[in-house]
Amino acid sequence: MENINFIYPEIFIAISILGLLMVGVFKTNSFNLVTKLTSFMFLITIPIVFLNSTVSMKLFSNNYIVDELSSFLKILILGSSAFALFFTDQYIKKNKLDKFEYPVLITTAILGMFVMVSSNNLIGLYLGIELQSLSLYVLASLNRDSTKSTEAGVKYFVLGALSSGLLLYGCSLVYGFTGSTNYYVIAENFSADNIALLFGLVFILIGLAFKISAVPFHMWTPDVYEGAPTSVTAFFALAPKVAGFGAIIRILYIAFGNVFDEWQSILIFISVASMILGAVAAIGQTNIKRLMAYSSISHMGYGLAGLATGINEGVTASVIYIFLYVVMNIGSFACILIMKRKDIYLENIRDLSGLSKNHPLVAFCLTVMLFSLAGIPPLAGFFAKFYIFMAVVKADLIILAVIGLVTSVISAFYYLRIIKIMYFDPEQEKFDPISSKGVKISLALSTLLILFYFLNPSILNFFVNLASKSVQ
Amino acid sequence: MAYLLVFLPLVASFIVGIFGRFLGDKISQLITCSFVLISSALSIYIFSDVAINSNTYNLKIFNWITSGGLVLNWSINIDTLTSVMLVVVTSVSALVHVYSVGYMSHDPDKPRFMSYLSLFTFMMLMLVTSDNFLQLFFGWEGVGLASYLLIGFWYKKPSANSAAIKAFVVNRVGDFGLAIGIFLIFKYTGSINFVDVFKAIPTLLDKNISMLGIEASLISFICIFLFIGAMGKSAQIFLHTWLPDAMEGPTPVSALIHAATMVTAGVFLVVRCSPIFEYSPFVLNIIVLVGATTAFFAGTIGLVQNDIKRVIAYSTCSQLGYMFFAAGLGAYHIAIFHLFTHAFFKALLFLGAGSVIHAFNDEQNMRHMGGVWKKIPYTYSLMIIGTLALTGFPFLSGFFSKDAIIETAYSSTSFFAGYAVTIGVLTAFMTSLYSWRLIFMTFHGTFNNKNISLSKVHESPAVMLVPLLFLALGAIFAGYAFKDYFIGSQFIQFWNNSIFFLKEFVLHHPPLWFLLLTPILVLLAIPLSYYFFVKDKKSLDSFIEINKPLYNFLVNKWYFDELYDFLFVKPAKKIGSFFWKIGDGTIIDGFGPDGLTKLIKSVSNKAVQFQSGFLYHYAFVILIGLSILLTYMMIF
Amino acid sequence: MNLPILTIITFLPLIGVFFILFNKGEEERVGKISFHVSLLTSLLVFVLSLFLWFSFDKTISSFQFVEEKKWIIDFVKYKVGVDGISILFVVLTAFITPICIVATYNSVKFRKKDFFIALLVMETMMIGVFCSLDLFLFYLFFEAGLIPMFLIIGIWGGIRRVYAAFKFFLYTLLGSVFMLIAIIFIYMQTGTTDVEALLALDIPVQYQYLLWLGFFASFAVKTPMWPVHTWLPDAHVEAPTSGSVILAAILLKMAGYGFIRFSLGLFPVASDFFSPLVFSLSIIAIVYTSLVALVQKDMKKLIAYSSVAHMGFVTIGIFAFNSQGIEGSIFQMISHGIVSAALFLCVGVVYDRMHTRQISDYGGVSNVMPNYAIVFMIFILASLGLPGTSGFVGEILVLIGIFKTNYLVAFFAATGVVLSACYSLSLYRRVCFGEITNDKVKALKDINYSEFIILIPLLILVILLGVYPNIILDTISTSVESLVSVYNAKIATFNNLMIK
Amino acid sequence: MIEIGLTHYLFLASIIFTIGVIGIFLNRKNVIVILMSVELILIAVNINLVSFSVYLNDVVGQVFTLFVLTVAAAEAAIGLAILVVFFRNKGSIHVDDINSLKG
Amino acid sequence: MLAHSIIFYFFSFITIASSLMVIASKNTVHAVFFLILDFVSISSLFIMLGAEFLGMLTLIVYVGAVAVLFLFVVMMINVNFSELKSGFLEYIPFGLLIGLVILLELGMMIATWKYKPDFVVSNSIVNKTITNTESLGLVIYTDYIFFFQLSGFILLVAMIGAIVLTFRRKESLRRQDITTQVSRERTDSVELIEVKQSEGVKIND
Repeated sequence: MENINFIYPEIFIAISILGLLMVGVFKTNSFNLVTKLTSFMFLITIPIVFLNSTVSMKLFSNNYIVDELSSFLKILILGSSAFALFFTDQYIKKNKLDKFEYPVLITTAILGMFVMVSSNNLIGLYLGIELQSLSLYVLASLNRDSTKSTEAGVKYFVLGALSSGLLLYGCSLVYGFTGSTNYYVIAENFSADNIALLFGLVFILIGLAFKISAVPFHMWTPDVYEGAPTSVTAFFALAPKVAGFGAIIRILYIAFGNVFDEWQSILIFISVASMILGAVAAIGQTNIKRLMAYSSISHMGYGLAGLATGINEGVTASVIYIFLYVVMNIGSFACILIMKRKDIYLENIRDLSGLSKNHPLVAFCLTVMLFSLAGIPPLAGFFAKFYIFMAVVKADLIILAVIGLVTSVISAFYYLRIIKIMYFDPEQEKFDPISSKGVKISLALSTLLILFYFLNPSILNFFVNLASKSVQ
Repeated sequence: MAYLLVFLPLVASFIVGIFGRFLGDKISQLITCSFVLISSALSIYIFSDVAINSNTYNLKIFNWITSGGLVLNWSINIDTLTSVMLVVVTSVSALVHVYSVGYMSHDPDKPRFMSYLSLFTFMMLMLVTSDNFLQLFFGWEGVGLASYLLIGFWYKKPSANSAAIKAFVVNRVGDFGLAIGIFLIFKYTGSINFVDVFKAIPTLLDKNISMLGIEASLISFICIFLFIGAMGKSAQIFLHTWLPDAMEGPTPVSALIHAATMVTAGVFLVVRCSPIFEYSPFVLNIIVLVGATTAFFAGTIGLVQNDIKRVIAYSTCSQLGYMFFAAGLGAYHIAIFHLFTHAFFKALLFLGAGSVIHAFNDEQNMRHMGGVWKKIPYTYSLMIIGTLALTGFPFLSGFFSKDAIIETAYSSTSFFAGYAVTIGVLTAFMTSLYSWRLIFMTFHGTFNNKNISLSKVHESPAVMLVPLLFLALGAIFAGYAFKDYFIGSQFIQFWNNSIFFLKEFVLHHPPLWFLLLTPILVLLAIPLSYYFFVKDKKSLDSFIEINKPLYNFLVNKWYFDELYDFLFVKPAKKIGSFFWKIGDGTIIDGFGPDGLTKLIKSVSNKAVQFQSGFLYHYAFVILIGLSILLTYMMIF
Repeated sequence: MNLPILTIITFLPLIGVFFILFNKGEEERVGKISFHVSLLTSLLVFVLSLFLWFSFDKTISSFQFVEEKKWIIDFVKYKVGVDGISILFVVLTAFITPICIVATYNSVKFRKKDFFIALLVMETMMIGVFCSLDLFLFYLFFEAGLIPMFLIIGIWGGIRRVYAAFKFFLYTLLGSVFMLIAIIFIYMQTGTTDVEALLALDIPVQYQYLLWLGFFASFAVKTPMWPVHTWLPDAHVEAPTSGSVILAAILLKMAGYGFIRFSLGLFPVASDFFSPLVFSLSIIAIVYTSLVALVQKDMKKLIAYSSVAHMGFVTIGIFAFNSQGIEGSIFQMISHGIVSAALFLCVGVVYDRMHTRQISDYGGVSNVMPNYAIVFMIFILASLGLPGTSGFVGEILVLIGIFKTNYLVAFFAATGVVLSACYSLSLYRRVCFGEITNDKVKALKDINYSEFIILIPLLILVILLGVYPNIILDTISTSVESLVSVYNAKIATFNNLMIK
Repeated sequence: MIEIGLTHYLFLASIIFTIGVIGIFLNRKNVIVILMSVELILIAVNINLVSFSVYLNDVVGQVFTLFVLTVAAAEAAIGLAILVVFFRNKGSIHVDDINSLKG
Repeated sequence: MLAHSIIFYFFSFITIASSLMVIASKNTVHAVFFLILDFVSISSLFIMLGAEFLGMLTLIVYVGAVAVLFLFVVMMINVNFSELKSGFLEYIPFGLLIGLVILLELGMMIATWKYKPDFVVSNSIVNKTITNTESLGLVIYTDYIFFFQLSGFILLVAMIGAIVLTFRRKESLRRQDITTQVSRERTDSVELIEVKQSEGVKIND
């Protein structure tokens, strides 16, 4: 029990959840207060996590691990969630979502994500995923008077339940044929000639791929992104992906580390499919949230491509990719939250028409984001892709690199289309003035980071390298 | 001095071209005329200096291109050949400048015209004074440019514009050959300076190369390509089509460029490169063949043309043919001599024609002239002199040079010599025939013009007639005066190594009957044409009626224009359109960017349809994915 | 050299951007201030680049003014430097940009501030491409230039600007990604992306072929070579005048520069192996696009197609592998940079007045715009390679060079010379000559002061370079000679190996 | 066949799992049935886990099952809550009606 | 042994049959009942296996909570059964194919599997001397305490979720407001009025 301090962040969050609930229940109209407290709590948790960021500690008989990787991802999760709360305040109020459960559910989801990235045990993984997912199901249908929102909830829930069923089946197989749910023991007892274990691996991978919406387990993504309230969508696009990646890295590289050859081809398949579908299907979209969904699908493809290399550089590249992906999405969603006319939030890409004249600064920021998402140098998104392809080429997967780069060209097409609409098309009525400080600050910060990342593009590598070494 | 000589016209052109509109017509004309006159005076001085003192020299202006082994300079190279050309160029040019003052008096763009003329003069000087092939090429294309500008001087006339472009493009085809020749020379000799090249050529005699599937000696290839260049510039058959059309330009231009100077550049090139050509008897034969054929062919067309300038143009073509076959027979000096004399009388003819046109208020069709010899006596008499000189009337300048050529042909042992003699004599007869036809149709017979009454036809002003006078003097005396220098017994000393003879040039004097044959034919032609074109036109008409196909063939200039239009112009445009619409539009874009975009969009639509919104479809996809992966794991 | 002059030259325009960015207020005033600031910046860059040129040591072939800093740890350095080959492109870029800025002042009517920003960013990227001595840095600048150009075409372009901008962007991007893979692969094989180190190194022959193709994909699109040239006419036609100028004058040159520096320098064996491919594509480009140019109805499209043909000469010259060819190519690129820029400016002059680019709408322009006609004529002549203009020197050197290697290629290429006369002159004739048929033409005013100002330097350069090309040839010769000798040595060793 | 071993239980589990999978394909009218199919899959999982646990002589499998039970209950609660909310909006839980989001 | 087999096959048959009925029955209510039957037979199997705690738990949680919840919702949401039938078989071939593939593969997997005894020994070997429940407790509250707590949070989320989604404050309903009740003071509700004689009190209501 002397190691309890290493799970202080989790304990702190758990206690906060209860505390926040209390506040929420006993104080009427407590949304503002709870939100503030939650943000504050996130801010406090970050340094707590940071304190443990340089240690590697195994807890609960090796079932829970706190190391550089988990700390890095946890900070990323916290940071992105803080932004997701921070810049959506106006939106939430306008759409009557200002229930105190909102921040509480986000916090419980975060607790689940923490467990996902730290767990070294299939049980922990499953529980983490479920804690996260259950919160997200509720969040997706939070706007309970809206058909779209509840439909998104239904779809997300049904498919999510199915995918956890598959994940569980995989867990049961792996458990049965290795005799343990602990990753280390699994790794020791895993033999590649046992087909049952490989099946278990497939089932588990499917469950995780569903969570990060990789093709062909992505079908929920566009619908849920569109249907859920924008504030929730923004959150969906950020933290869960980080957690999903954390879980995948840990299970693949620790539990299944010595059957790399077996899962590499699966991962390549999923990655290629995601890149292609994400790039192709986004082209005809008119709803910007839907488009972001497809965009995130293709980005997950790139992230997985890094993992498919099976080398340290690949993991590093993937983690950096996820980091920059999160930053870019913060910026993009901040822009989406600006799309408001006469107090009604808009989601159609057409509504951006002529933005560059009415709101040149916003248009500039969004342009930076989009070019970065498309991977055009010298913006950060380019470096993210670049590191991925470095690793991919190093692992002799040149075909994968070629496919990835070609799809990045295809996906550039729809990013460019948005830029075209903003810059080349005739102007429309102005958007409402941006009253939310959160949006402004998030947008400014993310734009600056993306824009000037090239000044020191290796700034993250050191930390992330350290982190990715911890799973080797 | 040579600097002054060469660059004065450029300076004049430059000043007038840029500031002409501010200086006004008078000053512009003054500047250009005086500058070119000065340089013509200088050229005469240099000619005498070179001819008498054998004072050849090479002035390096500055280094032009240095690239790897390629080093060449802007330079002024003076030797006998150059000095002869200088005299021809500057003097004719000066006279044309002066003449233009009068001829262009009604034109609003006088400074521009004068500027172009001076520019041309400069380019021509660069051409003749070059000590390397590339500067020669510079001048070569430069005169082409000036010719283009001057032909298209009346840019409002569509015909003038197309003629100008045609001239430039056809010349470029020739230049293409010249350029290839230069490349060959550089590739194998490592230099394109005349001196070095000529030194290196004898070492390359045995070298055979294969190009375009043909294997032949290197020298032949070089020569043939150089000759193609010469053909383009000198309007030899196949590349002649631009010259008659070039008559769309103002008449002084025709006189200067398309009679006296530029078109002779081809001859100059062959003569200048005599150290190369001499080693390729094969190409020399071809030159004879082409030259003779051109002489004949242009003569036949000249017989039936009705445009006064075109007649003279075909005559020029024909005379250039003479020069070429002279050169091809190895009689370079005679070719140059003919060039020299031809410059005077042909310029005279052109300017005279210009004077006639002027008199008729810009009428060029001979059918609408006639019966005015009394109204414009000076022009008439000067034209007569020109015609006599051209036809080789005894003891006028044309007589000496042309007969020398025919004699050379007679005495030559060349393969095509017999052909050349026959053609030479026949063409001399034709020349006389059409020249007199021109005179008779223009000045005699009945007055046929409907636009202007006979009384309004007027003599040209003095400023036009004086240059004519000078040229007439040249036409009469140049042959006799310079015969000894150019082709006389001392010609080797005179040319002073600027022309290379592999074997000693000997001229066997032909028998007397042959010497008399040509003058007799020429004289015979005068009454003949008088009969046909003045006296009894009906018999001519019936003659034409009988030989209608032949007549049409000749009137339509052997259908060369139509042939080229069919072979090159139309296909080029069709292929261009095809490449553009089908090649770029349908194939490249259709299968490339546009096609890909379409494909991706349709795939995108499919993918989006897949996202049907139905929950169970989504579940299917997951389960199908599962079964695929499981099967994959099972099998592999 | 303590002063990081190359970095200053490269990034100075961005400082200009910074100043422009913080201008607010009335559109008119902001446009004016932006104009002055950007003009000042670009002129400063030009002066600095001239200074660079003068202090450049022509007698040594190695890179000069080299700066090196750590950038991406353990991997990529920020390394810039110039040699005889690249310095002139830097100067050219610095020279063309102020001209574009001045030209913009008249032709761009709205959002001037943004336009100047885009132009200056563009300048940084372009100079960066020519300066960078690291493959990765090169790629970065090479690609980044797409963004401002995309916006320039898309915002200020013509009717089909969206199509053109997309085509330009995606085409180029698709080409370049292969180069990126090749760069990564090179790094994996050799452990460095430093150009200087790579040039000294021998990349294993078995890799060279694919790597060469990777680079080729990018450069071929950018050059553009047949059959991936179709973006160029569209981009040119739709781009605003100064966009076309930048595109023609500099962007296309990046590829030629890339061929010389990377294809030849890094993969000599592959270059040798693939030269027939380049030759055939270039010949097709020359003949094909010349014929296409012949039937064009749009002025800019005609010039665009002629650019493709001219760039065909450049690629041919480069792959002639001798000093005349390569020097000719460089010269041709610089000359084409000036001439095509000038031609587009000339088209822009009448376009600003008439708002049509259809050749048939013009005719008889010389009647009302005599000065314009003269200037236009000179550039047309330079474009068709008349001796005495800069166009000639490049073409003739290329042809001389290639004739040494492969006479047949020279043969076909030379037909381009004839064809270029056809389409150039017919363009000129249809625009400037003839009677005035369109009433609008009658009302045209001759070129004004500012147009004069921008055309005159180009005019002078065209003539100067034609008459005294050694200004350029002097600078490049040492570097080219050493490039050629290194190349030949590498090929020789390879052949020896093959024989053994 | 007589001797009941682990494999029997595993086969039973796989059969139920397959039935669950087929159930998803089979019934397209009612979301609840799909949910019940998912429950079938969970049953299969539980059988697997418990039988493994017993045959491995390792109690963790049963612990896992316990957690699965817990989660299943929670999942059912939330899932049905979401269904109810959806039903309130739409007046139906037919699968065919859940398709306002697509494309 | 035989008894064991017979019981196993019996319950297996019921399990499979009722599973089939779950997915095949027309009436959703029936389906839920078959699901319950399924749970019951499974729990019997568990008990047979010796996992009696889980067997009981399955009954309590699945039957008592989950299935009832299903039933509740099914009843609440009035499903039109007549529509259920249409399109029933549309995807059946496809579903059977996929199901068959999966079943075949799983079967092969199980059939080819050989038990490997050389496992690394995990730390939770069942102690035969203590009961199933006790041994579970020994593991859950030590190594898995963290996850156990987490499952508590999952239930909490379920609760929050269910409330936040379905709970509606209806204004027409009277509710107990504890705060008002507690903070109620005498002065708020009781008023002392001096009643004048023979006038009565007017209660303003």
